[in-house]
Amino acid sequence: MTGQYYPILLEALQVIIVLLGAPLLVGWVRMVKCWTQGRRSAGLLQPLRDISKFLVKDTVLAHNASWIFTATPYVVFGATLVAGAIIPVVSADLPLAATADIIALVAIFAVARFFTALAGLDVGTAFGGMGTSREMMVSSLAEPAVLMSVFTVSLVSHSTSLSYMVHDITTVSFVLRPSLAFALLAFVLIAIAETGRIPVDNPSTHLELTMIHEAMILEYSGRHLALIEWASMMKLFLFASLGISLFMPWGIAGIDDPGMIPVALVALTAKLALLGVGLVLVETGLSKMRIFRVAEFLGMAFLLATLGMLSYFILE
Amino acid sequence: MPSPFDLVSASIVAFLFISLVSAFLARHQRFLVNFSSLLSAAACLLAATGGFLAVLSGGVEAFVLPIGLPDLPFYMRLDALSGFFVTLVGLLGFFVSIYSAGYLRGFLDRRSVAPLIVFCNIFMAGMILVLIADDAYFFMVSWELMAVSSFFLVFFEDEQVQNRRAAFIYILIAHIGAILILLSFGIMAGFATGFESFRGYTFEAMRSAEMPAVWASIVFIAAFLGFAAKAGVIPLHVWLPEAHPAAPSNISALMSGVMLKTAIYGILRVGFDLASEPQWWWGGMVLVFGLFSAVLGILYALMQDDIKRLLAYSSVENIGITLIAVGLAMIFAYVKMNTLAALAMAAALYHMLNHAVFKGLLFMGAGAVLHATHERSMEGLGGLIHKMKWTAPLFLVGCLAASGLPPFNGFVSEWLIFQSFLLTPALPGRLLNLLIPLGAAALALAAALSARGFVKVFGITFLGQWRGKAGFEAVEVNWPMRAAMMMAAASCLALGVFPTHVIGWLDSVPQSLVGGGIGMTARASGWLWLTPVASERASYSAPLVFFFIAFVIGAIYLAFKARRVNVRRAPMWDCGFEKVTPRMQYTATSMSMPTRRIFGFVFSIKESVRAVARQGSLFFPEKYIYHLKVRDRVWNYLYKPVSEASFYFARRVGKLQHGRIQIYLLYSFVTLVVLLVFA
Amino acid sequence: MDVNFAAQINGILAALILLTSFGLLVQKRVYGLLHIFAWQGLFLSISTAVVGYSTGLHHLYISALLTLALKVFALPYILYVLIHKLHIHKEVEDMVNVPTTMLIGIALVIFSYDLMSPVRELSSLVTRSTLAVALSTVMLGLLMMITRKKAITQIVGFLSLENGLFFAATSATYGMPLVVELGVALDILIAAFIFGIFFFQIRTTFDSLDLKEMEKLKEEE
Amino acid sequence: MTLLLLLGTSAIAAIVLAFVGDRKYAHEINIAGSAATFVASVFLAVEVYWNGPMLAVEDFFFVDAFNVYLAVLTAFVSTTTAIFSRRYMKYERSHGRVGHKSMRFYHAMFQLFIFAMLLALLTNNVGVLWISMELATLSTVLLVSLYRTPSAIEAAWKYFILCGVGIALALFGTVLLYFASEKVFGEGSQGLLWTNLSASAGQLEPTVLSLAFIFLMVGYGTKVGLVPLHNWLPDAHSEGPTPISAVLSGLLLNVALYALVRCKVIVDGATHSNKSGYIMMAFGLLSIIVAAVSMLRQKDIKRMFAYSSIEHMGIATFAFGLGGPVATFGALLHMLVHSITKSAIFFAAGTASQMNSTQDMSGIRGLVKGNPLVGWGLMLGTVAIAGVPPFGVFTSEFLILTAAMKDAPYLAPIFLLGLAIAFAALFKRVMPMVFGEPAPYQVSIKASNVPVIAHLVIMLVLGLYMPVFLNDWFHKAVELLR
Repeated sequence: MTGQYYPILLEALQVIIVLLGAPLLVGWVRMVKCWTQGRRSAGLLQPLRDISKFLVKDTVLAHNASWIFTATPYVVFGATLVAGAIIPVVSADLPLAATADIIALVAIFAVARFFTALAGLDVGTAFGGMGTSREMMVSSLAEPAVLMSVFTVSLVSHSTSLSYMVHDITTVSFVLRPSLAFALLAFVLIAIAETGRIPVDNPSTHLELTMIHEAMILEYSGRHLALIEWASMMKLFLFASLGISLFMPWGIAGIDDPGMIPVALVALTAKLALLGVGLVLVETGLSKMRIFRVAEFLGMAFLLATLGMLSYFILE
Repeated sequence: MPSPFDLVSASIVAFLFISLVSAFLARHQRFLVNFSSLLSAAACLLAATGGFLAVLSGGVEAFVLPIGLPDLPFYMRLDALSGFFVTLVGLLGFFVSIYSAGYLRGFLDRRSVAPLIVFCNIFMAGMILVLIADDAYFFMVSWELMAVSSFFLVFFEDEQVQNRRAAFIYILIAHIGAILILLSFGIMAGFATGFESFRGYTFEAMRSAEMPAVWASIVFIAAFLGFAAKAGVIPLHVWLPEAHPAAPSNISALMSGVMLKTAIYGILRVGFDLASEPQWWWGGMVLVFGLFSAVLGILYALMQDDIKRLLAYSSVENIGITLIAVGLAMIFAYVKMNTLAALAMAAALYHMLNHAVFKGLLFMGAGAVLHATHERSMEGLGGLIHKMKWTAPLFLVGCLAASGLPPFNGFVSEWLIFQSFLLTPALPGRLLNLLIPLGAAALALAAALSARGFVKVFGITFLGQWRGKAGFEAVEVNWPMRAAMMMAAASCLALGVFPTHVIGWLDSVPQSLVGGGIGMTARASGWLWLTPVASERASYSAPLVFFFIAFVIGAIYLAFKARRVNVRRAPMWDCGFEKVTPRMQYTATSMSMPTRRIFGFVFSIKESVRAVARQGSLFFPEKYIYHLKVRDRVWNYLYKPVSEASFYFARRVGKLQHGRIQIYLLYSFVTLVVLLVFA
Repeated sequence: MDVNFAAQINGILAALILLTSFGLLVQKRVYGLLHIFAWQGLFLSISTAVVGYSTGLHHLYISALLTLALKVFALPYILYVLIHKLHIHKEVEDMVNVPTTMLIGIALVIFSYDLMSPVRELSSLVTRSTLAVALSTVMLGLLMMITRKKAITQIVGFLSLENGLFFAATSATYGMPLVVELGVALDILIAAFIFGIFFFQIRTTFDSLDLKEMEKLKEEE
Repeated sequence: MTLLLLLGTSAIAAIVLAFVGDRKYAHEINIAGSAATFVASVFLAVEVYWNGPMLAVEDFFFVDAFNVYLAVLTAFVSTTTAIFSRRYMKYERSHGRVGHKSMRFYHAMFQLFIFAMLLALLTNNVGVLWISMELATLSTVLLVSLYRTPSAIEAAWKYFILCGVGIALALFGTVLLYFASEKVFGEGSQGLLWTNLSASAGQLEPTVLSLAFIFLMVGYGTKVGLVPLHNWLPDAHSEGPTPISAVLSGLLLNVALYALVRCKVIVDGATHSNKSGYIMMAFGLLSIIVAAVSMLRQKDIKRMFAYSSIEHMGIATFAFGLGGPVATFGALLHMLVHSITKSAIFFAAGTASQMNSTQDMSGIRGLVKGNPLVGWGLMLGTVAIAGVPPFGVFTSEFLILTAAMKDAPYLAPIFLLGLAIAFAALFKRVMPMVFGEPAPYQVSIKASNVPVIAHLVIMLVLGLYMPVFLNDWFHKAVELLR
């Protein structure tokens, strides 16, 4: 009798996890970072508090901000949330997973970025333009790379539909493959770039020479800013969980066994926590690159991903 | 109930009639504009319906027009393939005709629009004739008819020298292409039976012609290069970025939207239908050309600051993408994987359809901007979104579609192409196996870069603040133009949201060419879900994605409505630096600067900064002058040497004409002696 | 007079014609040219007459007379008058060196002899051997036109070339049909008038008959 | 009967005009004469079309499908040229470029020229063919130098000398021909009748004939304007008055080619080989390439189109050399369409250079604005001559090309290269002349546009629809020539 509601419940659960998990993950990362740097942290919930604060604040728009500027936050948030409703986080048979396969997923993120970039240009400050230009440079190199690395996985799993990929990798065909190794490495590099972390971008800076993402959203305030911030947190969360479900999906609930879901939740939390720690280590270990080193960085990622695909065709 | 062929031929007659009448109505310009646009819109509808029905039924209709040479009448044939392209021509032609009704008004008091209308209708007729021609002679006639009429259209505004230059380059390359096509037809006709009695020229005879593999390959290469010259495949693309900006915008829309496709039609016709003995490397060659065109095309596009040039280069890219799919289809067809071949071909066709629509939309939008501001360079534009309340969103739709973003149509076809890459099994032949991943990589790169390019176009042109002449007020364009753009935008969305129907419709084309189809499997799990092969391989539901994004946005919007905070306007944040002027915005050039840095090796870049010193002061110059020139490397590597060589040869030959009569007599004398000795 | 004798006479005349055309090739003086040319015409007409006599083809007499009238009297006279009118009788042109011209000429004679030998075998006519001479006369005329620098000498060369043709016609084929003969003669007459007009035009526009003046029309560098 | 009428008309017209050629109504007489000739030729054509080939005046004339259509063409083009020359020469006259005597001379010689060509076409006697060819040359020599400018005289002189020498060599060839035929037919004019020669070509002596062909080739080839014998052609075309340029390249070259082809038929019949064909192909290709390349650097408008005539004659020669039904059909068609198109172009070019009072192409600009008919006439004529459909030249080139592709695939690329270069040259030069802003010194003059329009319409029709009788003629001619 819960049978026909099961998919809906699952989807709802997923969306809630994404919505709430994202700020928590960011909070966790910041917390660990404070610890490693010997500072007192603002606590796990600080990002949530920020968001709720922004939501009630007044909104200020520049004089010549057009409807693009006001629409962008909604579009970005909507796209990211839909992406969140597609990536299997706790269970492989996510009903909406079939609506968009991995290529569509990348494209949905691209939509969000497209509008962010336009918003950056809309007001007509030098900062916005700079941010847009840099962001588009990064993305135009990162996007193909991410596509290539996920292609490798989908070649291995003979599918581009996420849930089948996850299912396939957990159950059927996982052997240690060189192609997957390349793909994973590439994916990590790109995930860092895409989510705007050090060494590519620094989410917590407003120095015009270094910032990329922040430069685009510089003019935002109030609830618009809230939506954008939240969306970017979700993006981090989603890339993390995407990596998890593509490269280390064990413990995720397989096709129709609801029983596994609690386990899956625990596993997910553990993995994310670990990833967070790893991320912090990277970010404290490295320093941000000069902007044109980023190109080389991403070029390398692209190369790795292509190598992965090549090696699938040649070696396997 | 008229048959599809009747409709199509009726449309052709209509076009020729319009052009004929317009030639005599040159006195009544204003009437002429409305009349011709209306009629040609109707004719386009006829053609589109005919083509649509032809594809739907998948049948073949043949007809012989008893003119031309008595022994070589005009053979015509309308099958699924021709039908598809006729639909393309009709559809975009319809939009453009309505657009023209508004656009041509801009010329009214400046110059006579009669030639434009006359040649435009001949152009349309020529394109459709090319598609339904069924013998080499008639094909060449219509092909050149198309080329020449468009040549006259390109330099409709003939005062500017650069327009004439563009037209010259265009017609020259087009003619060389035509000669190559003729070469391949000639070889096929030569091998066909009944050459002596003029019967060998029919495509029917060519299909059944038996020829050795070497000749077959020569046929295909010649045809491919010939058509590639028309399609603007790199390195034969140089005419394209010259001709499109030169031509009036409605014409550039047609040229880029459908004329390039007729070349692809030719490649398909020869590669899948006429040429016997296909070789494994044909597909590979097409694929490689496609890859280069896709990546280089978009890279060149990124460097442009003239909207129409940029769009033209992006057409090069999209033709490349189409060729990638075509190449895949040929490869699959060679190894007899009919379903995959059908998938790739469907992707190719779909992409052509999409490109026709969105590129048409974009060129119409560019035309609107030109119409409103008389400024082609983005550096002189900006902030138009506040002035052109309708054009801006419509143009944005075009940009989204062109960048391959869901839920718009560009994405679907790219998705299909990616699918056919990912479904590729291990192929016989190491080279092909290497090609597949590289192809996928290049395609992904091109897709991402095109997004970058269109952010630039829209952002610089419509967003920010006005960069042009102070005090200039752009005004929104008139209704017909808006209406045309709206329809185009709507079809961009429709094509993006209901892919299953489209694929079901065009399925008869791959059926007839590669003997396989994906119409059934694509709709296996309902029209909502596009599943090219099987739902567990890949699935995409455009309607749902569209719906969910819309739903989330709506939900948040309502949630915010429920508890509203007050929104106030303020001057933009100037970092405390008081005098922020529009000149401080990012420009098109500065936007694309990172790409110049990263991919600089692709272009030949001349960059210089010059300081104009202020008298009296050593340190603070009056101003800095930045000069940038980015050119195709192809010019220096391919075209300059050829032309220089021919002129050198011409000088040498000119020496023969020495002027001394004794020398001339000597020529005759020597000729005589030589002949007497050797013959 | 029996056929062989006629053939011998003809042979001698052929030799003389060849000699005269060599003479034309090397003659510098304008009047000299005219005289030699006239001599050539004379030999030509005699040989025509001889052939006609020996073979009893009487229309050859007519063409012999035509030749006599045109080539021996009319044309040299016209030229003489022209030269007198245009005051170019003193014009003596410098030649591109004579020995080379002579050598080339001899080479041409050998060449045309070699060329005509197969044809010779085919023919049954007594005069067949003179075909080679005719061809060499043509060739030499052409050579003269190539090497000379004055309009007048070119014309003379052209006319001696025509002589060669006539000689070929008579010697090789006992003359063309009368229609053709007359037509050809007429053409030559017209040609003569035309170059007459030309000399005046050229003289009046370039005030010299030197061909160096007429090298303007060419592909400019 | 019609035949004599045909020849007589032009002859009489010539004589009449020799006396009244400078009167005001001389132009009209000229037109009337040509028109009458045209009508007569049409009647003749109809006769031949129904009754087949015919011999007349004890075999002196021979009319078959091959030469009758050329005769009609000649008469037609001469008529339109006469119409064109009416206003053209009036303008020249009023601007004092030609005097009284010259006008008389001009008209007389024009008709004489037509007569000579018709005679050359219709006669059955190879010797008379030669004579009339010579006559055609002589009658035009002084027309080329009509303007008495130094360059005109120089051009005429070169024309005279080169063609004289060439034609002389042709005579030598004819003598050899007679030499060979005499053994078969004995003494007398029987031996020079083309009908006899072609009928019993098998018995003629191969060695002599192949020798003869070389002389005929060089001789008539000079008049066809084949490279490297072509040097008189650009000069003569560029310096003579435009109507003469039109008929020279529209008609004279055709007639010379006709003579050559007639001789080729005999020779091939004797030698049983296509050696002559190969020679013609070689000449054709050389002409195409050299002419096309030369066009790239021309400055004088008429000179450029003269080179284009060389190119097209090369194409036709190449096609005749190629042989085979398709190629020969194409060649015949090409002779027709080339002469019609090229004369139209010369008309337009002449008017254009009158408007701008220069033949230098850099000085001619914006014709469309100055005089749309002339501008579009020149543009469309160029489009047509460049071998672009739907004009007739494309049809013939298409057939020739495909035939070349079949029979000589290794020569076809050279051929195509030539076409491409010629195309580039033509468009590069003509576009600036036709479009853009007109030059300040450009005057609009009363030009007769009827001929141009008529020719272009004919070309258009021929490109889209070829009448059946023409097709039959060509097929008959093809039969004759194989």
